Amino acid sequence: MEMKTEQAVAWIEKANALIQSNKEYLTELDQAIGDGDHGLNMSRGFQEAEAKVSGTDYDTVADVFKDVATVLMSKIGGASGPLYGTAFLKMSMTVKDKDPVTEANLADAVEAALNGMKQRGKAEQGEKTMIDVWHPVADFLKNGQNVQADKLEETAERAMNETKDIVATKGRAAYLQERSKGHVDPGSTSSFYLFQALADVWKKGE
Amino acid sequence: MEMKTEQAVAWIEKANALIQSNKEYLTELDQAIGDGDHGLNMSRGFQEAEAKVSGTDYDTVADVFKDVATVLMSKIGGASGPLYGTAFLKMSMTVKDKDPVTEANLADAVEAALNGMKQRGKAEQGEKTMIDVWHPVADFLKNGQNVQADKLEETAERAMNETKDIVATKGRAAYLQERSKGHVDPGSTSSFYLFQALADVWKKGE
Amino acid sequence: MKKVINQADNVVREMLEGFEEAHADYVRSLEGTTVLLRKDAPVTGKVSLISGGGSGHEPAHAGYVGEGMLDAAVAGEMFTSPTPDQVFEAIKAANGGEGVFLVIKNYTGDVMNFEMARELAEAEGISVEQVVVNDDVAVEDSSFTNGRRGIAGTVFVHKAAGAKAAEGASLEDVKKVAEKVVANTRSMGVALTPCIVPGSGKPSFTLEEDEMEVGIGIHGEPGIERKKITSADDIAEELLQKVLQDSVDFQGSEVAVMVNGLGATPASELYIVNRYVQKRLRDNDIQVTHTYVGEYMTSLEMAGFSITLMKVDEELKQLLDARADTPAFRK
Amino acid sequence: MKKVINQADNVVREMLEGFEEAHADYVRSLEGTTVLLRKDAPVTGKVSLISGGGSGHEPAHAGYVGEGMLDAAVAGEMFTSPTPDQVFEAIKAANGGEGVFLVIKNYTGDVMNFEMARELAEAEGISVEQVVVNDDVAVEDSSFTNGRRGIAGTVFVHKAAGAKAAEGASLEDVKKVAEKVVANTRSMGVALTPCIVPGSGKPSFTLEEDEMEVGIGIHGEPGIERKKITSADDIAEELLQKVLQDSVDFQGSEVAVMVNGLGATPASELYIVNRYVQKRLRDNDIQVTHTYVGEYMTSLEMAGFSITLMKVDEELKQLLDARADTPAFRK
Ligand SMILES: Nc1ncnc2c1ncn2[C@@H]1O[C@H](COP(=O)(O)OP(=O)(O)O)[C@@H](O)[C@H]1O
Ligand SMILES: Nc1ncnc2c1ncn2[C@@H]1O[C@H](COP(=O)(O)OP(=O)(O)O)[C@@H](O)[C@H]1O
Ligand SMILES: [Mg+2]
Ligand SMILES: [Mg+2]
Ligand SMILES: [Mg+2]
Ligand SMILES: [Mg+2]
Repeated sequence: MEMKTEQAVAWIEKANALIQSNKEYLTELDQAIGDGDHGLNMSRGFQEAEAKVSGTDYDTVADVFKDVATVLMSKIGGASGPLYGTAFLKMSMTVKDKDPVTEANLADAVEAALNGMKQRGKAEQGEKTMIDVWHPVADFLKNGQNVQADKLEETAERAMNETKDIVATKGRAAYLQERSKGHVDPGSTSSFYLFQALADVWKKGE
Repeated sequence: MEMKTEQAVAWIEKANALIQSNKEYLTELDQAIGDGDHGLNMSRGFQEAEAKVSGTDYDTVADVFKDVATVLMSKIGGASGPLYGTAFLKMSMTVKDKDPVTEANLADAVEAALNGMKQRGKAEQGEKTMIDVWHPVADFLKNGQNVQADKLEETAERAMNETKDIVATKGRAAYLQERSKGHVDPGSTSSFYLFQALADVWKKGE
Repeated sequence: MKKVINQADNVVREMLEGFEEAHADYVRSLEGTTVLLRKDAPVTGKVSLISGGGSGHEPAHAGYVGEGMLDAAVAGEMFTSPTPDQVFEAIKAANGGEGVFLVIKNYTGDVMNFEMARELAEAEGISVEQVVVNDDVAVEDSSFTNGRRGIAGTVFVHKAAGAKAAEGASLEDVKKVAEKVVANTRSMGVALTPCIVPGSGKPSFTLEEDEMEVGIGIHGEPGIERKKITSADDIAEELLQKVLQDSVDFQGSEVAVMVNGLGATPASELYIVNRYVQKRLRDNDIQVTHTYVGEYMTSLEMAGFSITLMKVDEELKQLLDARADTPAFRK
Repeated sequence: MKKVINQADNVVREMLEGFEEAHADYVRSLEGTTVLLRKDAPVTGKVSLISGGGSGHEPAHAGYVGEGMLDAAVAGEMFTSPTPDQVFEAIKAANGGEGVFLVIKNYTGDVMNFEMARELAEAEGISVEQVVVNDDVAVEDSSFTNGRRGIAGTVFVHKAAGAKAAEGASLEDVKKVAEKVVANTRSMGVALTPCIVPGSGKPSFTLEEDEMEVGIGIHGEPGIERKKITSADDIAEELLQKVLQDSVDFQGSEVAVMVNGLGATPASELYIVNRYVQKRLRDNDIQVTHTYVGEYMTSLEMAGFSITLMKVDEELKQLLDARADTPAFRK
């Protein structure tokens, strides 16, 4: 796939659709091991992000990502706001001047996003955070030649599900210690939706 | 019946027993149309009154009543404290120097109590307060020659039950206006126990 | 019953002990009583103010003991007026020689117990005056009944009459101010949940998930009307209308406003109510000079709130502005 | 969900509006933001203090804006850290030229958002320093995790660092005091009921009638351990033990105590807890110099409380005694 501004916008639209329809589920997940606002936060942020990018004419994918970053950063709040904001900011910086954005560019962008998030949140893989989804997805994109959209979605989904067995050491769930086990991480779930949406756009562009 | 100090003390003991075993019921009645403390108030007051009179040697019935008045006044609180306190104070004053206390003396005492309570609480008969029990009982005692204990109890019981249909115009139940209808008045119920106890002592003395 | 208590019978005593320890720079207890006195009581050269009533309304009334407000507070059992002997002890201990003024909320029990105490005090030659607060407009006033309840508006009496006393006013003048407050103050409340008296352990009434009791008192008594819960603005409007349509003509005048939490309602919700109240009064040409939002007169852990308006003149404004330094009210 | 609100989405905005109207003599809002500033901000000649966090903890943090405490408070959505742009606006508006000091509660979200704001401000040449408050001993501290939560002890930081700033101390010295408070403050809480975030409408967890959650935070997160409710004294003892056995050695020292209500617990119960705490500390040769009982850092309508101890030295005692004049804290 090659990503143009249409695809970038479609990604955000699709991601928003998934988040809105899973808003309550995300909140439930966050009630179990967090403070019960993740669905509200993501819904608020992506609603605004979609409204922004759907209503704007863009020259480059980098510009789309930059706007998404700004909106998420100023609308989500909590832990996920700065993280998703950082992710899109780093992606925007990475794909600057790339038009169209190739698969290789996207792989670089996701890796940059991952690194930015790790730096911002000081979490490593295996701590039961959204990093646990971004990490394998970044690896998958980097290693794959001609990656398949389905595989991308599968990778993210598996990673999300694997957070269930982890004892959290970062984020609010860490306060629960052993009691955090047995629940899927909310942020990993919203990250899964993001990559599910990407896979969807990808398929259409294939 | 003639009342000596033994009977006076027995009256309070019996009244206390009835109140303790109906404490929850009195509170329930007060929850329906008041503030839910009548059982607690009466239980606290009569517990102390019984403890006081059971542990004291008395020369006269008037002294028993005086102690009961003082304890009730300083232990019950709320609306019923000053009223029951006043009742026993007036009874004590009325039977001063009467030994033994005759039925006629007791009739005078209850009438004095009623008048004292009416003055203190500014309620008349028919306002859904304990006055609605004291009034017919006072009448009954005054008019009867050789009154029977059973009839005394019946009179008090009927009067208590009749408070159910009244719309309160005094006490907390008055705030409920029409909604106060359909519930027996808590203070009338505790007053019924008092006269039930008196009837009981009376029967034993007959 | 979910309560942080030890034995139900000890709640009032232990609460008073904990209160005294928390606020030892303001109050001291009167040995063997449920009275909390100003630390420096009796204060000479001024009329002494005493209030009290059943417990369960914290911070009322001990929270208002201090400079510019009360000289003593008398606590009864939960929702039960204190007895005459306790009030009498408070009167004797607080009396600084200029007379004692009693602030009584209009409940049969409170009125009777305080008046009996007053009789005892007068028999000992102490000058005592009183005011009976009846700000709650929920029930129509009527000369056949014991009249209206005293609720959150009582705090305005403490503040204004307390400030007047602090100025060195006579017992008569303190009474005049208190009566002016009572004549110009109207309140109305609503409950979203009942409360539980520790000794009884049962809720005072039950409400469905979507119901509220309008016209609630502060003792867990049922209100005037049970309704479906509506929006904050609609509920505030309903209470305000009752207050505004009552016998005080607030139109075009200046008012002090109190949005009082009954216990469990978060401050955030009280502020949302306040937002509406301010807007509504502004739109109706009523000028708010003083606003108080918080828990001033509670009903244990009841969720709900009341709205109080007091029409103010220059004297009342100045008395509200006067210095007060108590655990629960400072100016 | 029984709440006095209009639309869930508007709760924070409407609450802030109602707050500003109630406390217009203390605060003003910063147009287009969720920031409440000291009315006279920016105050020149002193370091400016800013705190904030998710809403739902009222009176924190806007209630502490005023003389001797905060210069600005930034409100996020319910239980959600405010975003960097809001904090950045607060920094710019509050900065009086001597630098800005951020009081951050230790939650990943708060730390990230405030730090990003700090980066934005530093890029514009504003000196910014910060402290991260982590007084909650419920969870063992560990370098592998994000550490402990900041809860009610945060108010001691506002008070002490605020007083230091009011003295005209440098940014560096304000920071030192804040760090001293953090190093010497430990808290632990318990919940009897959950709370409900308006937007979600569902309780954060469920508890049986006889259960409590020990080691609760202030965001409706489940606690550390679910237990049967015991007596007030036993619960207080359990929390106190955790606090006393933590890394601050309180033995033989002087302390400030805070018994903080989480929302629905009546003041009477907090005083009952305070009674035990004072007795227990006295019996253990720990001298209480300052006591604060009330709702300082809440969790919406949660029933429960926390106990905070701060070991104090001469400097901290003097800073606690210094003048403070804010809507929710006066000295
Ligand atoms: N340090 C961290 N690094 C990466 N992700 C994190 C970190 N802390 C938390 N998260 C993610 O954020 C999610 C929670 O987001 P959200 O509920 O919106 O914020 P908050 O925890 O502030 O309420 C968690 O499920 C987790 O995936
Ligand atoms: N004015 C009055 N005159 C006579 N009895 C009254 C009056 N007001 C209330 N009562 C009686 O007092 C009872 C309530 O007593 P109690 O619950 O102990 O006091 P409170 O109403 O102060 O809580 C009522 O049921 C009623 O019988
Ligand atoms: Mg969350
Ligand atoms: Mg009662
Ligand atoms: Mg009562
Ligand atoms: Mg959150």
